[in-house]
Formats: sequence, C-alpha cells, structure tokens
Amino acid sequence: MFMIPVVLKNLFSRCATRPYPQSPRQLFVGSRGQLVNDVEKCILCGTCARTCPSQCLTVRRKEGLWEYEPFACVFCGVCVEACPTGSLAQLSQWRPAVRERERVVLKVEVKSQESGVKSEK
Amino acid sequence: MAGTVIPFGPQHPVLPEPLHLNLKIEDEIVISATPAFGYVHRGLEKLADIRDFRQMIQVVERVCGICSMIHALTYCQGLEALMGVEPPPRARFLRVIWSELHRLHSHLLWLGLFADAMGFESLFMQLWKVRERIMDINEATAGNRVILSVNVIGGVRRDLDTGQTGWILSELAEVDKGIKAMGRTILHDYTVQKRTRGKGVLSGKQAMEFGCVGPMLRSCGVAQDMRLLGYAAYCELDFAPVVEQDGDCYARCRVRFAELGQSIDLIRQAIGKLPTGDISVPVKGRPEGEIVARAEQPRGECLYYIKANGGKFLDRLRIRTPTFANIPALTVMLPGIELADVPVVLLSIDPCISCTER
Amino acid sequence: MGLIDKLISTARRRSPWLLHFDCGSCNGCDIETLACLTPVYDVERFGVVNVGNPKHADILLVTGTVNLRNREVLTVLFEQMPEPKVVVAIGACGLSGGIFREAPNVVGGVDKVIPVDVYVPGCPARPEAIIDGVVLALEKFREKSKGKGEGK
Amino acid sequence: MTITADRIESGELCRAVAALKEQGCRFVTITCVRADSAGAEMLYHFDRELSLSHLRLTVSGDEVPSICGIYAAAFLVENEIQDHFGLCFSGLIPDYRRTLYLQGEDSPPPFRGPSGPAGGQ
Repeated sequence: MFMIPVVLKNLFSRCATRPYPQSPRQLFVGSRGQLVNDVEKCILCGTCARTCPSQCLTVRRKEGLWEYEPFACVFCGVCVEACPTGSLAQLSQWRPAVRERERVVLKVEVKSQESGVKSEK
Repeated sequence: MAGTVIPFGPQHPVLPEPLHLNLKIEDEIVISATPAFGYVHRGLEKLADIRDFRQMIQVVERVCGICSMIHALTYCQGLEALMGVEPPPRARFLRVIWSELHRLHSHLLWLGLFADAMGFESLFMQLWKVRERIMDINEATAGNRVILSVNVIGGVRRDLDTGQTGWILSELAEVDKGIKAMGRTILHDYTVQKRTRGKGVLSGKQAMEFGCVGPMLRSCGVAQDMRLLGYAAYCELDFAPVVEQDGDCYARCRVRFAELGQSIDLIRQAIGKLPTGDISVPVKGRPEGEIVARAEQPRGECLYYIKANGGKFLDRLRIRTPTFANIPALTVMLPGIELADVPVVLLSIDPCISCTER
Repeated sequence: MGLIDKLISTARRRSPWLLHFDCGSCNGCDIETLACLTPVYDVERFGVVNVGNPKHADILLVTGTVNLRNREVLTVLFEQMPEPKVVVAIGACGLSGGIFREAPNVVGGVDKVIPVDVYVPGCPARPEAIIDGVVLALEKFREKSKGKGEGK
Repeated sequence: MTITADRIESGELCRAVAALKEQGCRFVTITCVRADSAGAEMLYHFDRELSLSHLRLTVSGDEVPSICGIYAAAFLVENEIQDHFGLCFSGLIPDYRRTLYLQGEDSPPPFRGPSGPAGGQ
C-alpha cells in the first residue's frame, strides 16, 4: 500500500536507467581501470612485480620482458603507486570483455623503443 | 510423514551465495536445520605464508566484497598497533567516512534482498536504485565501486578535496530522501509485517549464548557495537547503538533501517569535523608479536588475530567474521517455523557466506 | 526443422535467460551482477531474464573461484542447461583464480572445469563490463545456434 | 606485544570456560596456532562489555576437549579447526569429520605443517 506513492512518483519522473551501450557514461576521474605500461619509461626494476598482491606481473630483466596477466590482476593500483619512474598507469576505462585468454607481454629495451603486444591462447 | 529432509541450496533463487541447509520438516514445520558449507571456501588465511604483510591488505579485502573496506581497516589497525604507528587524524576521519559508506551500501543491499525474499520485488528495485548513488560516491572517491582498496598501514591512499566532500553531502541528502520515502513501506507495510513479525525469534539470553554479533544482538536488546571501542575516529563522533527489543525478523529489519540514518549522520559529522593534514605516515620495519583487532562491520563484530615474528610473512592470520558468529543461532531460529518462511529468516541474519568460509 | 523449432530458436536468441551461479567469489562480482538487473543498469530491457532454474537458462554467468566442492555443483548446473549454451566467467577469480589462485582449496578459473566462451576481467567486474560480456555471449550464442541448425 | 591470557591445562578447560559463562561472557571464537611440528596452541576469546579475555591452551597431541557442551556455538569453529589443522575435538556435536570445508580424509589439512614460506605448499 505504502509503495503506491513511490511507484507513482517513479512513473512521472525521469528514467533512472543509464542507457549503457547506446551512450556510455563518462567514468569518474581516478577510476581504477586498465593497467598500462609505458615501455619508454620502464626500467625493468621489478618493483611492480614485488609489490603486486596478486603476483600477476613478471619482470624478466635478461630477456627484457615485462609480462602482465590481466586475468589475474585485481586492479588495486598498488603497482602504479610503487612504480619509481611513473611508467605504469591506470586508465579510466575498464578492461573489455574478451572471448579468448590473453596475456600481455611487452618487450622493453631500456634504450631503444621496440614493443609488441601479443595475445596468446 | 515424520521427518522429511529437504535440501535447501546450494544454488537457490533467494540465495545469492551457495549455502546448503538440510531442513528436516514435519508437515510444513521445520524441526531441525543443519547447515553445510564448503562451497565458497578458499583457505585464504593460508595465503599469509606466501604473500607479505603488505600484500595481505588486498587479500583480506577480498574476504568479502560487501564489507571489504572494514576488513582491510581491521587488519591495518591491528598491524598499526603491533608496529606502534599512529595514523594521522585526517586518515582516521576518512576511514570513518568510507566505513559508513560501506555500511550504508551493505544495509541497502540487505534490505533489498530481504524484500526480494518476501517477494516484494518493487521494493528491492527501489532500494537498489538508491544504493547506486552510494556506489557512485565510492567510485568517485576511491576509484572502485565495490572493493575500495583505500587502506594502507599508517593511513589511507586517497584524499577527498572540498569539492568532493560537498558533492558527497548533496548525494547523501538524495539518498536520505530516497530512504525516507521507503521507510513507511519497510516498517509499516501490511505485507512486510505479516512476513516478518514473530518469525525467527531469538531472546537476548539466547543471542548471547550463541555468540551473535552486530544487528542480531542489537535487535534483541543487547546494546553492543564495536564502534563504541572508539577505533578510527569513532571516539570523536556522537552516536549511540540502535537497539530493539523483540528479537524477531522485524526487529532486525528495524535495526538495520535505523542504522542507515545513523550512518548518514556519522558521515555528515565526520565531514564536518574533517581535520587537515597528512593522510598517511611512512611505516618502516616489520611487525612482531601477536594482537587481536576488532571492528564493527555492517553484519557485526569482526575479529582479526595476527601473529608476526618480525619477518616479511605473518605467522598466523585468523579472521573471525560476523556471519561465522551468527550462523549457529540459525539452528535455534529455524526450528518451529514454516518452510515458506525459511528464506526470510535465513536472510534476516544477513548471511555472508564468503565471509564465513573465507 | 519445423516452424516451431525455428520460432523457439529465434525467441531464445532474442530473449536469452541467464543463470547466475556464485562459485565462491567474494560477493563483489555477485552484487555487480545483481546490480545489472536493477533499474540503473536494467539488462531486462534487452530481454534478459534472470532465472533460478538451469533447465530454463541459455547463458550461465559464473563468478568466483572454483574449489573442490563447488566444482561438482558447477558441472551439474552446466550439464542441466539445454543446448546451445554459453558460459561467461566474471571477475579475476572466475578467469584464473585471481588473487586466491595459490590458496590451498582453490582449483583455479572456471575454464578448468567447464568450457568458457566469454571472459569478463575486473575485480570486481563493473556492471558495464558485465553487460558487454553478456552482449558478446549473445553473439556466441547466435553462432552456436546457427551451427546447431546446420548440423541437423 | 603479546596477548595477556590465562594459561590452562586441557583438563581444566571446560571448568574455566563454564566459569566465564557464569560471569555472562559472550563466546567470541577460538584461534588455533600451530606452534611446532608437533604441538598447537589454542586461544579462546571471550567478550564481556567490550573487553576481551583470553584463555591459552597448549595441545601436545591431537585430542582437544570440546566446549560445545557449554557454548553450543563453538561447534562451527571447532569443526573448522578440525578441517584446517587435523586436530580432533572430543565430544563435538555435530561433528562434520573434516568435511565442513574440505573433503574429509582425502584432503590434507592445509595448516598442518609449520608456517612460513618454507612450510607452505
């Protein structure tokens, strides 16, 4: 019974639904989204790999590889804060849903700039 | 038909989480209930052996997604006490703000699910609509909707500026309006009263014997609230525990509803008194010794036992969550009620199975 | 085959029914999945209905890590769903075991037990990401139901 | 920093717990800590008017007396300790026989070994 005024009010007020796929909403500044590494700034120090609570980062200095498992990442942002050169950043955009397993492997050469992203099954 | 056993769960429409109950019923009346667990068990206390004590903050946050902030808060407070660190005043007030935001969203979530268990779907939808504003505040202030990850040992990771605090206050005013509009429905509606009054009654003495915590205990006349311990900045804020006397599902509903208003009030107080200064202090060294830390979660008292040996890894981390303490009381609340009321009584303890099993 | 089969297949594509199973998650992804059903995100505008019975469901949403006990429940639910069916794993835990993947009672991601078609990363995954995942799952569902029709 | 707790023997446990119940204490929980490879240490926590009191019990064998008869709510935590530590509580009702979380005899108790990274699997 007491619900009727609320229901009537809803009927005549603006639509509460966010029309998501049609017009996506701008995310808030500082939202913790995708993790990206700027290979030009990365010095392969391995601080991110040591601090990551989920241990989803691997730094292989010898091969010059920075590896990231997005499927195990918990998007806490601890690595971003720990990064001494500011090469890691979190975009204000969530990581999209995918149909295949992925793994990010970045080739980092401290001097020259060569990079490649590959998806592995 | 003496003693038919009906399995309830683990996958059940009213339960968002897998809990299994073996209900022994006679006619339509439950005569005994045995809970069975293990569907959500991960064994994360053992992770303390391979994750260092700072990484464990993110792990304990994921004990439960609904009260994650307070899990991390309890853990950090325990370690701060062990390491002799005093978080700065601003951090303590910010912790209160985020804790109370978590309490608000958890109670709104529960009221919604509870309404859904009664079959009152429009109320569920309406409450969750109001709740989205809290989620927005969480995201705008901490960067994530559910798991905030704001705590570190020695303070917090994010700060609020004056624009944000003003926006939080205006959003809270809207939330307050939304809750007040629903208040009459939740507390006085004929349907709700019929489904909840006199169901799953627990006396104060029984509740103490079964070690109930939080709203369960407060709904049967025991004024116990861990926030009275004065952790974070609760010692500087003005509040009194919400207490009801009846001990039935309706009383629990009333307690949680009243706590919504209390949380809004506490956030307003905390924002009003928010001191300036640093938000964290640098922490050096490693913890040593053993300690018990407690805090009040939306569902009640949460207890962390931490034993450290001065190394990188903790010796032992033990988490006693509120639902773990509340579940034994189900074995006395369920017998004697009708089978159709089982979902309502079960939800009235606000079960959080991922907390219970960790 | 007949007209009725075609009708049913079209109806299932246009209005997929979801089954949500919490496989041992921390509740974070569960409440975000539930939030998708509530007014602010409202997936029902796409004809998606949340059902409790696996025999009515077309898409299975799984959140959380798989452990030794719920592995059986998950397999049973998956087997009870009618063909064609699509599985969506939600959240870091559902994808790989997430932060818990080294815990003693954790088997790992959902795809160690049942085949997963769509992965939704995030901890917890945002409602928008879950909607994206459901949309991807629908595409997959279309492909699968076409493949099934040709197979006959 | 250590917790101040009364040390008791397993023979006196039930009497000490019953005395605390007489005083109107609320049973909070039991914490089990594996001391060495052989023994374990049990901490019983009780709350009264927001202040905690503790009992400390050192267990040398595998058998611990259950306090279920005094505080019925202890059944859950005692079953959990059976699962995790492989101890055995005498007089425990209902006894899940290590199947509360795990698969009974098939799965080894995870906390059995000494703690620390070397002992963890």
